[in-house]
Amino acid sequence: MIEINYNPNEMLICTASRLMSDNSTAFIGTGIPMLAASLAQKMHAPNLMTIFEFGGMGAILDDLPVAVGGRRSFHKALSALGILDVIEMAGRGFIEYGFLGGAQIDPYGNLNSTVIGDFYKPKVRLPGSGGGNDVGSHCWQTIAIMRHDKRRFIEKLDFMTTPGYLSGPGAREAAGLPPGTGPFRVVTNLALLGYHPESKRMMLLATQPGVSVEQVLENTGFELLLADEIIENPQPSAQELRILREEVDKEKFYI
Amino acid sequence: MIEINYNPNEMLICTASRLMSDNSTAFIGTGIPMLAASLAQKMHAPNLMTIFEFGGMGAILDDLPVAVGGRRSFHKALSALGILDVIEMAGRGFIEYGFLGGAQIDPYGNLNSTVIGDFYKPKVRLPGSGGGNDVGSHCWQTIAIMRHDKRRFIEKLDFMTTPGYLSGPGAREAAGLPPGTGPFRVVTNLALLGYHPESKRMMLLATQPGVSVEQVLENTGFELLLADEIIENPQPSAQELRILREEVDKEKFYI
Amino acid sequence: MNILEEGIGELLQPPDIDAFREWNRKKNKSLTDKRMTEAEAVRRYIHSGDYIGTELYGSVRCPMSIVNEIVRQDIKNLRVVGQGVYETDILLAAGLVKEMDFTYIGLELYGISHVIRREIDSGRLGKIVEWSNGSLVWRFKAAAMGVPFIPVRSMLGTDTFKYSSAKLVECPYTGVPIALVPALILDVGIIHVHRADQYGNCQIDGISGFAYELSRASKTLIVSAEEIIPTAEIRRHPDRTIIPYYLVDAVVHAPYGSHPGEMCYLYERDEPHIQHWAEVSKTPEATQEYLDTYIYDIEDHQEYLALIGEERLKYLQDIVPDRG
Amino acid sequence: MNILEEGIGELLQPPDIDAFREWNRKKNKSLTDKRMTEAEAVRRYIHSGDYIGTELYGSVRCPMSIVNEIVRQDIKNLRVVGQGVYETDILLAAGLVKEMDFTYIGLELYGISHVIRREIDSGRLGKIVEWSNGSLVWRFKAAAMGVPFIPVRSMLGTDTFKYSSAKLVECPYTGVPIALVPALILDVGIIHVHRADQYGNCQIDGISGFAYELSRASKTLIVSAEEIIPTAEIRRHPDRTIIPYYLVDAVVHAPYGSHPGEMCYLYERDEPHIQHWAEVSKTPEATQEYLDTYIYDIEDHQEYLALIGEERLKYLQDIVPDRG
Repeated sequence: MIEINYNPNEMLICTASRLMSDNSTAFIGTGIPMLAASLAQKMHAPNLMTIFEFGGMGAILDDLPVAVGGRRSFHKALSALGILDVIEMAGRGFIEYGFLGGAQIDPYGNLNSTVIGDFYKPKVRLPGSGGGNDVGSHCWQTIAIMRHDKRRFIEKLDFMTTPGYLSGPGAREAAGLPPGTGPFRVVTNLALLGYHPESKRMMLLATQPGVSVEQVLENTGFELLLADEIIENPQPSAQELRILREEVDKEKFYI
Repeated sequence: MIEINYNPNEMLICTASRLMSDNSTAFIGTGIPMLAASLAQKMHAPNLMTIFEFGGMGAILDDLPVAVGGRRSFHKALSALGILDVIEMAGRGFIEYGFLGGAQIDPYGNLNSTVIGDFYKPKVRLPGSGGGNDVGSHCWQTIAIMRHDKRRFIEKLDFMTTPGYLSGPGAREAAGLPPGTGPFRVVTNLALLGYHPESKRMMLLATQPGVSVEQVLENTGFELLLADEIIENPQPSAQELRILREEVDKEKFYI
Repeated sequence: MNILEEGIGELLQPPDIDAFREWNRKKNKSLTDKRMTEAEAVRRYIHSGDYIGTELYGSVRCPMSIVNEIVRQDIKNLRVVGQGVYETDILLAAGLVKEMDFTYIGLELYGISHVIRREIDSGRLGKIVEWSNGSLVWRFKAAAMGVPFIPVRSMLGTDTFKYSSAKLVECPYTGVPIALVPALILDVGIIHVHRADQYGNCQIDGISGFAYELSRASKTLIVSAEEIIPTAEIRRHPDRTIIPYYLVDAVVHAPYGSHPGEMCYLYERDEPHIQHWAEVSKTPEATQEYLDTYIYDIEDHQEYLALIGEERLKYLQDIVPDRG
Repeated sequence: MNILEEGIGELLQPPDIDAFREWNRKKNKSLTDKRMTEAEAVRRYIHSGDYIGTELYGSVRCPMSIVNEIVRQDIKNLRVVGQGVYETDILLAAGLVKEMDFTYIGLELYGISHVIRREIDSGRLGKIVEWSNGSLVWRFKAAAMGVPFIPVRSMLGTDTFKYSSAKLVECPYTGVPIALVPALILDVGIIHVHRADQYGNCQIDGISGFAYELSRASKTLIVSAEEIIPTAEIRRHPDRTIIPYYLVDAVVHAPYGSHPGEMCYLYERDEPHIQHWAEVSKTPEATQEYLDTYIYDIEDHQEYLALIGEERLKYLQDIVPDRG
């Protein structure tokens, strides 16, 4: 076996990228999702339909977008209208995957990107919802991309910006959110996580290469369910790494 | 005095045209309003901002529009988007005049363009509201253009398609219609009519040349108020007639 | 929500946004060649009893080649959202329309529709629910947004409201009465455009009428286009794509597809033809003869164009004026 | 209307549609030359305490020449609708913002805003009301429609709802809970476009972000444009006029008006400049120095461009790739 050198960030991007299937529609937020989408288009999903918040739809990600409204987000796109068109597209159920980030996540996949500490006297004022809440409300399956530690994976959020499963089974529907929607995966530097089909609580599905289940549990601030079989994610392939480094982020914005 | 030959239709068009002031915004329906708007642009109101229902705004009426969505309705226009943009423009209070037609009108300026007879078993099925109700609801001042006879000017409509003053003073506001809006003038082959500022009932302001007040009253199926001073409208000028015949309706669609 | 008043019109198509979402989720998102003939598009996608809408404004950009094919295939019991002119008249004349959400059916400068009265009298057109044009486009917009209703200040205080299925409520922010209209989801939308690629990415020149909203309110969308263009051309001007491919199920190449209506910048209205219809539609016999000549006895749109004649079509192009 | 739940956020700008209508009625509808300098536009139209919004998406098509002039004229106590990046950061850094309807303030890939925390701590930024991007554009849309509210399925069940001024009601058609958000009417909207004529008819290339809705939700609208074009050119392509003249109060010619942001098809982002701001905005001292250098010590946008330098600006043009 050939030893391959890569950093945890690269592993994270590859894991997210592998979740993006060809011919599916995916709402792409700033940062890692952009890298993952570009990698996916160049690897296994040439017709991944990327949707960027301010109007770009079906872009070819020759150059890595650095802003969700930049021209790279609608480069050679199929359609480039406004934010309302994108939000409405999600509202009508046309967007399968929504890739999201956040500063905190709870066992039900709810996300905080608004404040750390008290709302009126915050320790840290975060960027806010932006399109996050809309994506979490309307896309069929949301995928959160997070750094994995105890301050971020917590039992109770300081502020619930974006809905996951709210307080548990049935809560989304009771709140009026579209039936059948909700969190699908969480991708971190340590693991790939999903949700228990009944309890809707977060569940460990796979660890990143070289990471133990114990490490994941230690870095999670709430009780994590374990899948019956927990696999180890495959390492980034040499091809993934080459494309990621030489083609996706050739300007070295992220990596 | 030179004798000028013209038909009642031409008189009607000239009367409507004179109501269109330069630099005002006017919603133009099919038929007479198109002729009047074209004449106004060529006479006294070169910057009359014509608004056509399906998106055309600020067109130069070189050729007479024959359909509210035809290319003549946005020929050399300033803007040509969709119907929603136009309806919203009216909704936000940007359209001063709305020119409307109808098969029946009542003393409060309410209009019927839906059915003659019973709704479910109509004697005549008319074209329906189209944009009429929207114009009557949202434009500041509506101007109805009608043929004047007892079957059309009636006490009680078979169907109220488009709101005038509804049942009288305060009724529009009570119904939720925007304050300050309502019928302004009625232009007919016999007369120019307005509304009493308090009672909101229709009032005779002027007769067409050669028409007596009695003739107007005889052809009106309800009690008509009379203005303190009832003038006679000036005849079409030679210039108006020439432009109308040679430039406005050069294809002889209407005249 | 406290309802002050309700229209008595039947809700012909319930605003079931969640079912609409499920439907849209299953729609094909891949770039698939969707080109097909009128005959195939209509056979596959329009069925007896469907709730349909043709997008147009006056006799402009009418999807006539598709409408004629519906008549040819004799698809009955249609429920139709009726902001229509010549094309809806044709469907009515063929006796295919059972129910209507209605705002305007007429022949513009040629006045009222003659066939609608016959269809009401015959009992074939059994239900008419009233709306205004603004209310209809807002109903489409609500569906496009993915919400079950939208507030409007049209129809208030009138019989148009009474015979609609709108509801009157008190605005929770301002306290004034306001109408709510239900989202309108079409089984099939039909739109004629200037250009489309094989996947259904569409461009329209000039005013866009109801196109944006109706395309997004349709479960199935049939597009006919004057011209099929390469996708590379779409990608060079993505800000011109008013209808993106994922909304579209069938792409039909239809030059002069709006005839006898106009297509701005390409060809003008065929005024004598429309006048002819206004005249013959006055009697059932002449109507039938018209339908025979221009639809039933004709194989397809190509044969229709041959019947109209190259010279006439060329003339309609030639009289298009310069943009200014 | 039966309200199930209400957000506790204050309604910073009430949805008074009737007052908005009265205002719009009085707006000038004639074709008037509205060209003026940044200084004049800001002096005439933006006042202490005004509720303003800058239209942009990320560091793209930002109306920076106008924002810089607001800072130069030191117009305080602004109430701001905040979907913003660099430009809102600048207003906050200059201590001009008192209240915000908030959805996103950050520096995109450079992370959180450093100045907002200082403004909250200082007490100058006294009120923040939460929303999502979707809710904000729908709030603009409601104002554009001329209705006091609009239903949305965003924010439901979250603290974003709780700290907003949305209301939860039961849908009268489907019975499910749905959020209503109030129309958002701006005192002043500020938009940067590719091209405008002297009257304010505007064209935008590429995605249009919030432009359609925000322009129609503004009582006063300041437009800056890369290029001023003849009205005849507008009239040749009226379907490109996303913002018609009647909405616009001031037209400012501003080449490179979005710098350091990008303007698609014209010039790219000035990445080092944005990085520089992300760095210096970490401390009050360096922030002040930045504001001095690029705004306070500068006369106008021409001088700003001279400071950035012709070579740099040329480079940002040169790296724009082909459309494909």
